[in-house]
Order: sequence, then structure tokens, then C-alpha cells
Amino acid sequence: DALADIRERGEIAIAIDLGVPPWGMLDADLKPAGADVEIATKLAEDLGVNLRIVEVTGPNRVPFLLTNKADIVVSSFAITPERAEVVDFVPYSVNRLIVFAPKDIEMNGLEGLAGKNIGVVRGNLQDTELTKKAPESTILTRYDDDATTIQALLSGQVEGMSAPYGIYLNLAERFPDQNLEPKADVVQQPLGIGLRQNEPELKAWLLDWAEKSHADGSLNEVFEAYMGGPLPDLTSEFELVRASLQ
Amino acid sequence: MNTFSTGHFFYLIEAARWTIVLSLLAFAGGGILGLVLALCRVSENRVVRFLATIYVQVIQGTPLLVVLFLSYYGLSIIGYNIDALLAAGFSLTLYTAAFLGEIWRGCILSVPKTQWEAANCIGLNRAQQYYYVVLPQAVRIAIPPTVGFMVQIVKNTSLASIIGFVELTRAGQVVNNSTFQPFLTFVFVALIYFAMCYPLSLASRYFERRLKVGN
Amino acid sequence: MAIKDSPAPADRSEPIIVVDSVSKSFGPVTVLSGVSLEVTRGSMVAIVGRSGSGKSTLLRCMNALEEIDAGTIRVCGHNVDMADRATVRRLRDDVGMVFQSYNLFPHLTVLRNITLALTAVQKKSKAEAETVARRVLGLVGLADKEAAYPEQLSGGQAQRVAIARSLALNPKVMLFDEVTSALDPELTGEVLKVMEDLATGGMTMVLVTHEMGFAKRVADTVVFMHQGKVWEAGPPEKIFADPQTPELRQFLSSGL
Amino acid sequence: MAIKDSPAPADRSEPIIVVDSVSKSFGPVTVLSGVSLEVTRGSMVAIVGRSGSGKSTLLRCMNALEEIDAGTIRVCGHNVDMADRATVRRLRDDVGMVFQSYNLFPHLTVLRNITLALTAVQKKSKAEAETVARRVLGLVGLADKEAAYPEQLSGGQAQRVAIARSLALNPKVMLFDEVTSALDPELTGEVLKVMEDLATGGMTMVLVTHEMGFAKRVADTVVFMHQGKVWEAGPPEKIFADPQTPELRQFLSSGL
Amino acid sequence: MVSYVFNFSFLERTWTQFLMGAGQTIVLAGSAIVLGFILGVVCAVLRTGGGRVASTIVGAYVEVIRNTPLLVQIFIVYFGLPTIGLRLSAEASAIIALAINTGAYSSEIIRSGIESIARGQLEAAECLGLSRVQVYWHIILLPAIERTYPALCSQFVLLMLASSITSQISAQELTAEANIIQAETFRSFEVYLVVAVVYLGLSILFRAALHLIGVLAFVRRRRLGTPL
Ligand SMILES: Nc1ncnc2c1ncn2[C@@H]1O[C@H](COP(=O)(O)OP(=O)(O)OP(=O)(O)O)[C@@H](O)[C@H]1O
Ligand SMILES: Nc1ncnc2c1ncn2[C@@H]1O[C@H](COP(=O)(O)OP(=O)(O)OP(=O)(O)O)[C@@H](O)[C@H]1O
Ligand SMILES: [Mg+2]
Ligand SMILES: [Mg+2]
Repeated sequence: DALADIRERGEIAIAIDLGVPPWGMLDADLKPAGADVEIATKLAEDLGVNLRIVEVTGPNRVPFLLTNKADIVVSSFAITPERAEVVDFVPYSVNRLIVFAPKDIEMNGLEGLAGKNIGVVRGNLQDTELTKKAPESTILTRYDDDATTIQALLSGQVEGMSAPYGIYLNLAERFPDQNLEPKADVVQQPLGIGLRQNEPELKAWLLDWAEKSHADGSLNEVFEAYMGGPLPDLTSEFELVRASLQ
Repeated sequence: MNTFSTGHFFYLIEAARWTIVLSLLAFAGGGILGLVLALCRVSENRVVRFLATIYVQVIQGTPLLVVLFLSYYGLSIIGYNIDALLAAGFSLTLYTAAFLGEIWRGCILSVPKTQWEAANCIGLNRAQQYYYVVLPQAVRIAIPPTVGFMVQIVKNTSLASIIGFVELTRAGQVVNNSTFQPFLTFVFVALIYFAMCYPLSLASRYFERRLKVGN
Repeated sequence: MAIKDSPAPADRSEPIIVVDSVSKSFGPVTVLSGVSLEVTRGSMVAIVGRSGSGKSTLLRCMNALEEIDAGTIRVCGHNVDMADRATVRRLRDDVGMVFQSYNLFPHLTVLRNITLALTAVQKKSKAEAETVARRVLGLVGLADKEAAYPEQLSGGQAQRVAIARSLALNPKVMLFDEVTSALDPELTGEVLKVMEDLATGGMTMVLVTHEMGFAKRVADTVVFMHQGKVWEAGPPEKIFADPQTPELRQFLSSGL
Repeated sequence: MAIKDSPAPADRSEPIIVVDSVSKSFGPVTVLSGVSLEVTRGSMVAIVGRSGSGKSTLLRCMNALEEIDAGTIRVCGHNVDMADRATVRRLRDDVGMVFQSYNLFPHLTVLRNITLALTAVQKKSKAEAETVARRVLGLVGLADKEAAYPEQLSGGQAQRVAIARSLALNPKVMLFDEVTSALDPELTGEVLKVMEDLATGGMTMVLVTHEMGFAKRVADTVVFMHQGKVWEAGPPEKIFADPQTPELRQFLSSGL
Repeated sequence: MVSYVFNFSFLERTWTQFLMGAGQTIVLAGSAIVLGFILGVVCAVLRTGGGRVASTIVGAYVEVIRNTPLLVQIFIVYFGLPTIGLRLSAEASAIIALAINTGAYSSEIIRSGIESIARGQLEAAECLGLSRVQVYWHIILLPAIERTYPALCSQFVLLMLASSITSQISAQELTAEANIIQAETFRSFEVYLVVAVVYLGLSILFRAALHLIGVLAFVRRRRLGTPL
């Protein structure tokens, strides 16, 4: 029983990738910061244990979890059916993915991407979604992380890029001379706290916690601070998980 | 989002300590095992030679990333939880030895056959032939490729980020992702790597020059 | 083979090297075909013959540096067989060899070239080894070159170092391959004196040479090799004065 | 130096090699001190002397392989100076050299060792070059070894390939360093004949040797070097029959 | 003990992707090896016999490239060149960066081979009248490369493995494909095992090819039966 273990230890190890702003990053004082960090901090507080952040990277989030090197993962995990075969999820946020580009580039809506070269993070949700939804003639150029993709946009290797709305806000503020603007909505995907399968107690606790935090607006508060908009309703997602618990 | 500051610079420097620790582990372990391997590869015993060849083929053919991954998580999965540092040291040793062993084998073979014969004829045993006659001559030709590989090791320790080490390259990525100033960030990363690797190159030149005496 | 009278007490008539029907090819090239030879303890045998007749190869076979295809070789009681490493090692303690191409160790000084085996194999102390080395260097007239590296030596000096390196080990049998080829007459004479002393002391020597004067003067027995065979053998007076085969006659007639 | 009468038309008394007061040291070791020497076109000069007396070094200086410390050397009208690369290249077209240690190219076959310079320098076609190479290989008795690699050769064979390699280029001046040291008397005789033919054809030859018989028979002039100096020089009859210095007397007396 | 059930069923859908990735890696690494080797030879020659200026320039090139991370070099080619108006595709940038990188390492390896050639060899060649270029071409290079061939081969295999890093600038190759599959399925262990096997296969392939080239190029070793 992982939950009991955590309580007994008085500490929860949460895996967070600190290289994916605005979810996880370093602040000006080089302290962990970002939406995931705040949520993890709150989670630990509510559980009444100390928080230990385990720094992970995109590719080793799952191995860390599966080999007991972290108790849970709060690291902008998009929930997909394939992934759900390997780990369990408790929804806590959503990822609103858009395509943005400089103003002078003509592209409106997903159809407007035809023939355009768009940068995405390889294997991330925007990659899979755009592969499905964008017109045939769209060129998707895949990079390893957001920072590289941004660099590709700035250096003109791609015409536009797809990323979470929060990143767009950041960039627009930081590089005003690029005249970036949103061009198309891609998808809104629920994000989940990842945990090992067959841990019903922990899963139940996390679900209760998420529902409560969702209801009292604390999840929304964090979301608005980083993503520049309100957190959409997650009730239906919670119900799906609740159903799987029975 | 914040901008690149001296704080970030020191964060990089601090991460570089891991790079150094991991490199030293690789040099020490890989150097010793690599020498054994090189000797096995030129051994007169067929079985020894064959086993060493298999080892070199397999380890050289597998990306270090995969070796690291399997020795850390793979062992965990089958029930052995090992320390990350141990896993890194183990993987880097295996990997470094395979390459150094192969480089050194070439150098050993480049010593003319007549030198072996002369050493043999004055009664030196196999170990003595290596120690007194062959290795000193092989070392000279071995220095540049060895150092060349060692500086690659220093940089390849960055792959240890897969098992959780925040070493120089990973720290650079984190800083870059927080500041979105890739050129500045990576120029500093490159400079720190240069500061760690260049002394190796200098040492190599020094030893090359010294060993030239009497050759 | 001929026996030289000398003060050494050992049984001089017993053969210390026995080569029996030895054959050897390199791929399609047959280099030795059915060579048989006996060398008695303390004697000095000179092997002569045309270039390419297999002299160096025969010497190398005696010292287990080449695998033989057929026949047997016994040296100092050891059955020479490259595959048998233990025997080969014991063989090396008894046999010294000087190569046609010297094969000095380029990374070691002249002195170290000589002391190496003394300290590493014979376990002499450094001081002891250097005393021995300086003595043999003196014998070959190179006392002043002990600190030089091989590439700083002239041809004749390198050859003398190679000789000194083997002499220092004081083996029972010495194999010399064209050991005076780079020496001027004066030095040749000196090296010869050294060899004669060694033979008197009981050392057995086999030397390949193409200087007939040298062979005539030093050898108890002269072996003439031709096309990988022992064509004629006997005491020098007989070989040089009364050659039996036209090949040997032709070989000798062209001498300058 | 002595002039040999021959059918070639060129002015035979004009010196083709002029060595003037040449000195040379390796660090503290003085190897040549004030050597002067003239060699006339088409003559054959033998340099003799003790091991280490500077014979090889003198030859190497003539061919711009060693920097000289003082003095001048002119060969075939070229001022020999290692620093002047253009002249050195022209010098090399006129001068051939055979090394004491052969220096064959180990990665090339015997044939290719010889044809290399013919095709690369003299721009002969491959077929032409091979014809020349086979002819000189025949001259030194190695027609059957053209496909072998240097490490497959016996000492004497390697030496003959080195000779053939230089001969093939047909230079105006040939420098031979102990070129018959690994040859048996019969072969020495053959190589000698080749040399005499070349001299008759007008080639100038300087050879270092320690076989006095050879020097006596082939040379127009014999130069005796001692301690880095030209000690005595003159026609062989005079040098061998009537040595002027005790050093030369001693050197000759020890001959076998 | 963690209970983990291995599941390779994703291979059914994705094996073509792995295969394609392997093919792309072969092209990428193969081209970079050829270019890098040529660059390495040229640099080694300039370093040892090209005069002061050339040797200083090559020396600086070697030190800068060897002592900085490959990733930075790739970024500079891919993101830096556009600022001076030269925009290359990811694959072209990757090949150029990898070739420049390998060139530096191979040039050092070959240089050590060149410097191990005995002086007598050079003297003999010069005495035959060969020009400097000819001496390098006929006498020095082949034996130098032959002597250092094992080290060169190791370097080339390293390059093949290092080419995985180019996925970062969107070059298509094996690791890139594997990352996609892993992100989709979360089957990290299985994907890593498959990747390991594919890379192992590739490296055996590369080694075999390099060995074959060695056997063809070094005629003497082949004839004398000396092992490579
Ligand atoms: N590179 C060098 N460094 C130092 N000393 C050298 C070097 N080369 C030659 N010498 C010394 O110069 C002297 C003359 O050498 P050289 O090779 O000219 O002799 P040589 O007359 O050809 O002798 P030999 O008949 O033995 O070949 C020798 O004492 C040798 O030790
Ligand atoms: N490794 C080898 N491979 C092929 N043939 C070889 C090899 N070594 C020697 N030979 C050949 O064997 C023959 C005998 O060689 P060996 O060296 O015994 O001659 P030698 O009598 O010592 O001649 P020299 O007086 O010229 O030194 C030669 O024809 C030579 O070409
Ligand atoms: Mg021989
Ligand atoms: Mg000499």
C-alpha cells in the first residue's frame, strides 16, 4: 500500500520535469517553480507529509515511477488510452494546445496550416494531434523540447509552432518584436497525475484530493496564474476515473 | 520566465561537478578494464580472444544511453535496486573499456613483430615482453586516440541524465528551458566543457613530446 | 661434428643441437627441405650459402621463432616446438640470438637494451646488471655509447650492441645471423677474438656468414646450404680446399 | 681524383661532387670535422674506415638528408642545402641512394617499390615502368620475387631490392651505403659487375664499404675516414700497398 | 521487487518505423563518416606537413571541436547559420555537424599514425625524388591509416551512435522514431531493448562494412594474413 508507506515515511517523492515551462522550470533564484511544482507542493501539504521533488526528464518520467524511484509523477502528463495501459492517471489539469506564428504569416485555423512548416515537440500531444488533424500538406518538424522548437521558430527554420497556450503567452511577452499571435486551436487534453497501477488506496486519495481542489478553485488558481485563462471543467474526467476504481 | 544571470552560471558550474565525478569514474574503471581487454584481444588463447571480441562488439554496438538505462532501471525491474552512481560508474566502465581496449589493441599490434621476437629471444616472458618492450612503444601511438576518446567521455557523461543526474548538459537544458536563451546558455555550457577537456589535450601534447625522446 | 680441444670438462662429443629432417615452407615457397644437422657442445659451426638459401630460416627454427612443417629439432635437451610454451621459455634461457636486422629496442638506451634481460629474467640487481653490461660493451668497443638510443648509432655500432645484448646473458648456445656484416675488418677481428674466447669457455656457436675468410678462420665445421638443403658439410680445410659439388665450387670461386 | 677512361663523351675531369670543409655534430658528438673531397664524373670512389667514423653521415650530407654545420657541398651543380627545398628536389632527380638499412616500403610489393618513383616522378607509364623494374630485378637476380612484400625477403634479397630500386631511376650519381654487406661472395661479384657496367656508362658512384677486397677491385679512389676526417685518399694500389698513417696501417692489418 | 509485465505488442504496429529509423541512421552516419574521414585525412596532412599557418589553423579547429559538446556544434550549424542567411535542412545540418566533429577526431588519430612512420621511410622516398605530396600519398597515408584503423573504426561506430543526438534538431533517425513510439506507448523498457538491439545490429553492420573496406584497402595484410 503506497499511501500507507508515504504516510509512514512522512515524505512523498514527486517526479517533476523542471525543463518544461510553464509546468516545471527554475525561477530567478534557481528554485523549482511552475504550475506542476505549485500543485505538488499543495498536494504534499494536504497529505501532511514533506515534499521531495525528484528531477526527471521527459523520457525517464515513467521509468522513475515504475521502478519505485518516485511515488507519483506530476509532470504535464497527457492522458491517453495507450499510456493508461502502463500507468494510472488522476486528472488535475488540462493542456490547451494552440498553433502560433508571427502576425505576417497567413494561416487561419487548422486548414490554414496547409503547406506550412510547423514545429512540434516530438511525440508530445501536439505532435500526435496535428498529425491527425492538420491538412495533408502540413509539414511537421519535430524537436526534442519546447526550447529547441522555439529556437527553430525564432531562427526561421519553421514558420509556426504548436505549444501550450502558456508558452505562447510567455513568448509573446518576451519577444514582442516577433509579433506572435495564436493561429489555431489544436486540442484541449486533460493532464494526469501518474501513479503505479494496482494502488487503489493512493488512487482513491488522489482522486478525492483532486476533486476537492478542483471544487474549491485552488487548481484553477494555479492554472490561471500560468496559463492566462480559466481551467476548464474536469468533472467528467473525474467520473471516468471514479468508475474505474469500482 | 527569467533571463540568464550569474545565478544560472553557478548552477551550471555546480552541475559540472557531476560531469567531473562521472568522468573520473569512467577513466578509472574503463582504463583498467580496457587494458585487460586489449591484452585479451591479442591473447594467444582463442577462447579468451573470442570472449573479448564478443564483449567489444556488444558494448561498442549499444548506445551508452541504453546501457545506462538498462543497468539502472532494468536491474530495478528484476528486483535489484542499485544506486544511481553505482549504475553510472558500472555503465561508463563497461562502455569506456570497450572503446579503449579496441584502441589499445590496434596500438599493440602496430609494434613490429621483430620486436616481439627479440624480446622473446632474450628470455622475457609474455608479461615482461608487454611491460618492457611492447607497451612502451605502443603508448606513443596510443596517446592521441586515447585522449581523443577521453574528451568524448567527458561529454558523453551527459547521457547519465537519463538516470537522474543533473550534470552539465542537463543543467544547460533546464536553464535554457527557463530562460529561452539557448545561445547564451549553450555557449557557457560549451565553455565549461572546454575548460574541462582542454587540459586533457594539453597533457596529451606534453606526453607525446616527452615520449618522443629516443624514438 | 669436429671437436675442438679445450680446457672445459663437459662431455664434448655429445650433440647439443640435433636437427633432424626438418622441412619448412612459407605458403608455396619451400625454404627448408629435409635439413639434418648435429652440433656438438662447445663447437663453432658456420653456415654459408647463397642469399635466400634458408640460412636465417634454419636459425629461426632452432630458436622456435618459426613453426616447422616436418622433422624434429632438439636444442640443449629441449624439444623445440613453438606450441609448447613452457619448453620454449626454458629454451630461451639456454639460447641467445643475434638477428640479421639487429632488432634493438628503440625506446631504450643502449645500456638498458642490455641490462633489461639481466634484471628482468636473470633477476640480477641493477648495479650488477650494469657492471655486466659495461663489460660486454667494452668487449665490443662501445663503452662510450651506453647512453645513446639505437637511432643515434651507426650501422656497425647497432650491430655490436645487438651482439653485446646476447653475450651479456651468457647462454649455452649462441645463434649469430650475419653478425659481422656491418663491421669493418678491424672490428670483425675483435669480435672474432671475443667469440674464440667464448668457445674456449664452452659456449656453442652457430653463425651464418657470407664472409668466407671469417668462416675459414673461426669455424670447426662449415655447412654449405643450397636450395633449402644441407649440400655439403665438413671441417673448413676440407670444404674450402676440396669442394665436392659443382654448386659449392661455383659459390667459392666467385670470392673476391 | 682518378679518372677512368671510358667511351662517354662528357668532360671527365670536371668534379661532379665537391665537398668543402664540411663539419657536422649531433649535439656534443662531432661526427664530421672539416671533410673535403672531390669526385670526378664517372669515377667510382670507395669510402672505408672504422665503424662510427662518419661514413654514412658524409653520404647523408651529400644527399641533403642531414643539415651541415659548416662548409659547402655541391653535387651535380646543385648547392646542397636542406633548407632550399626546390634545389633539394632537383638534386634528388640526379642522385640515387641505397641505405645501409634498406628502407624498403613495407606496404608495397617488390615490384611496386621499384616502379613507384618511375611512375610518380619520371611519369613513365605503368607498363614501361614495370619493364624497367623487371629488367633491374633480373640484374640483381630477383626476377621471381616481384610479388613478394619486403617482410617476406631474406636479408640479401632485401638489400638487392634496395639496389634495384635506385638503379631503376638511372641517376647521374649513386651513393651506396654498405651495399653488399648482406650479400654472399657470388652475389657480390654479380652486383659488382653491374656497377662496373654503370661506371662505364658514365655514372658516378660513391660507396661506403668495409670489404677491402671489394674496394680494391672496384674503386678508382679509396678514401679512408678516421674520427670524422678524411685521413688518407688515393688510388687503391697506393692506399692498400703503401699506407702513410699508422691508423690506416692498423686498420688494414687486421683484415682476415 | 517491482512487478512489471513486458509487452512487445507495439512492435506489430511500429516495426516499419524502427526499420525506417535504422535506414535513416545509416544514411546520416554513412555520409558523415565518408565526409569526416576525408576531412580528417586532409587535416592530418596539413597538421603534420602543411606549414606553420595551416598547422595552427587545423590545431585550433581540432581543439575547439574536440573539447566542446556535439550538441552545441549541431545547434550552431542548424540555428546559427540561418542568421547569416544559410538555411539548411535538419538532415544536411546534421551531416555537416557530424562530419566536422568526426573530422577533428579522425585527424588526431591519423596524425598519430603519420608520426609513427619511421624516418628512414621518408628519407628513402625523398631520395627517390618523390615530391612532398607524393610522399604523403604513396608512403605515409596508407600505412598510417592501416596502423590506426582499429581506432578509426571505433570512432566511426561512436559517430554512428552519436548521430542519435541529431534528433534534437528534428533530423529523422532511429532515436527520433524510438522517442515517438515511446511517447505514444510509454513502453520505455521495451522500446529501449528494441533500440539496443537495432543499434547493435547497425553497429555490427558498420563494423562488418569497415572491416571489408579494410581488407580491400590493405592488400598486404590480406596477402600476408596479418589480422586487421
Ligand atoms: N642521430 C644521431 N644522434 C647522435 N649521434 C649520431 C646520430 N647519428 C649518428 N651518430 C653518431 O655519429 C657517428 C658516425 O655515425 P655514422 O653512421 O656516420 O658512422 P659510420 O662510419 O657509417 O659507421 P658504420 O660503419 O658503423 O656504419 C657515430 O658515432 C654515431 O653514434
Ligand atoms: N615470411 C616469409 N614469407 C614468405 N617467404 C619467406 C618468408 N621469410 C623468408 N622467405 C623466403 O625464404 C627464403 C629463405 O629465406 P632466408 O631468410 O632463410 O634466407 P637466407 O639464407 O638467410 O638469405 P640471406 O643470406 O639473404 O639472408 C627466401 O627466398 C625468402 O624469400
Ligand atoms: Mg638471412
Ligand atoms: Mg654507416
